[in-house]
Amino acid sequence: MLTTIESRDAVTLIQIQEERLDAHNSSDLKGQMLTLFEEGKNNMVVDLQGVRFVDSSGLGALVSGFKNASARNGNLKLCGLQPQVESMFELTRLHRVFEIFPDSTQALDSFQE
Amino acid sequence: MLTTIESRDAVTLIQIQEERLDAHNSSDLKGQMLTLFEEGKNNMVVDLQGVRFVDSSGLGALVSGFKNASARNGNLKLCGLQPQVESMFELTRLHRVFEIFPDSTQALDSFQE
Amino acid sequence: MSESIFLDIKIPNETGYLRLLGKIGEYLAQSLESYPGDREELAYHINLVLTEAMANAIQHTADAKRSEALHVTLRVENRKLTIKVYDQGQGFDFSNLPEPHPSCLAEHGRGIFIIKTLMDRVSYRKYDGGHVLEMEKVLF
Amino acid sequence: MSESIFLDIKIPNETGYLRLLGKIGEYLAQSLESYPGDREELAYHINLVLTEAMANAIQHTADAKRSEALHVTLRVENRKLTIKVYDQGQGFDFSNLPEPHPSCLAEHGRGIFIIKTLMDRVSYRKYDGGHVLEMEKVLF
Ligand SMILES: Nc1ncnc2c1ncn2[C@@H]1O[C@H](COP(=O)(O)OP(=O)(O)O)[C@@H](O)[C@H]1O
Ligand SMILES: Nc1ncnc2c1ncn2[C@@H]1O[C@H](COP(=O)(O)OP(=O)(O)O)[C@@H](O)[C@H]1O
Repeated sequence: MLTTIESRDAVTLIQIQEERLDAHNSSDLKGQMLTLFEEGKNNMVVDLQGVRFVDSSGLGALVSGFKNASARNGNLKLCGLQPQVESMFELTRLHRVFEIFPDSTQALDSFQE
Repeated sequence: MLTTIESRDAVTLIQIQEERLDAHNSSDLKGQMLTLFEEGKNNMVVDLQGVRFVDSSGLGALVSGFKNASARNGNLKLCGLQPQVESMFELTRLHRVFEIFPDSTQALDSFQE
Repeated sequence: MSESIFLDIKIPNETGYLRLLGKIGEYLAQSLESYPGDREELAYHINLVLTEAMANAIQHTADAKRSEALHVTLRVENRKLTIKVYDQGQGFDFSNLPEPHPSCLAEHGRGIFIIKTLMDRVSYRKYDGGHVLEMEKVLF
Repeated sequence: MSESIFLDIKIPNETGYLRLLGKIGEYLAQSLESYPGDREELAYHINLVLTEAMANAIQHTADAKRSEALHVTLRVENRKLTIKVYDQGQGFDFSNLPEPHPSCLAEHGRGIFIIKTLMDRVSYRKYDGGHVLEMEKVLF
């Protein structure tokens, strides 16, 4: 799972550099997020700009990250959802669980408020 | 076969708007070129910029146009070859038959000389 | 009648091949010129249900069968697309699976729900020592 | 051993399906992670030889067989890709086909030459009332 990980103030930005987020690589993403939690990084933005396809295990990895962040009094927010990816969140009603932003700037800024 | 056909002075520019030029649509291209020859348009540039894939029947259609143009004291030149398409001309040695230009401006200009 | 297509596919029982099969399903859907709906959306959905069904089949393969191929078929006939994904596991109670709750934060349990939502008919039954998940999409 | 893939495909005997099969071949090649060469080039070549072989099979189908499916198989095994394209025509003399002359301006006659150039082994033989063109590419 190719990702770019950057810190901006107290927020970590994870950009996913894979076209597909599926049962083949979702556990790797979960692992990368766990490492960040263990380093005390409890506020995250996951940028899905480059992702064209997500399956239920990809959604599961994001839910796992969200629960971990919440349990540590942090938050995990999403941005950059392509239309087909967005429709997956609607289908599974997960768009009501996550805070979702158009782009990473807006998602990062939202932590300042 | 989707094409854009424009006249520039005495030269006709045919831009092929298909990703594939193969046995499914090459006879259509041949037909479109024949119509132009019948209208007395004997100088042509075929712009392959948008074409990612060409098979032997696509090459055959271009050879047919070249022969028709030559027989009428005209010429048929090519431009915009993508690397994979160019390699097909080399494989079949047809790069020695056609005058090939990087883009349509240069191909059209070559008729002025 | 003329738009009749049949693909019979055997690949290694590994998640690394989900993409290849998903893409094949996607292209198959994109080539269905007589489909009156949104072909790009259909293509995404076929990619997705194939991925979900194969991921389940791979995950639940009995250890003794792990080196055997994963078997998938796709058929277009009489304006209907039928996908079959065969597994070699212990099976599960397909009809009594709980639906995921809207506000549920479970990490698992959305795959079959997605398949049932996107396809017109889905069944699961014993087949030849394993099982087959059969999914149908009406194309008109 | 593990990278063993088998696709058995039946499509309508029409040039409109060349693209679908070409794309499937392309994706199959792109997914061959153990191939040490240029995978994008391999993908183009597989797309191409499939297109050439299927176009010939379609063109030379006997009239009485026109409504039957076109049959193609792709197999990856022991680091070798084998493609078979079945035709239902009168066949031709594969070994004595003239090579196209470099300066030749013929409109036809480059398909088999391309296949022979790009693949490692090509054969053509009778099979079950028709013929099969078998093309092999070594993957290491
Ligand atoms: N092919 C299968 N073989 C055995 N059990 C399966 C299979 N497919 C699904 N299941 C069972 O159904 C449950 C729900 O599957 P699914 O909705 O895909 O969610 P998930 O796979 O994320 O748990 C699984 O947890 C598993 O118990
Ligand atoms: N499947 C086939 N059945 C019968 N004849 C064939 C078949 N494939 C090729 N041929 C013969 O071989 C010749 C050369 O084929 P090819 O190199 O593909 O060029 P083209 O198809 O452009 O003529 C064809 O003209 C045809 O006579």
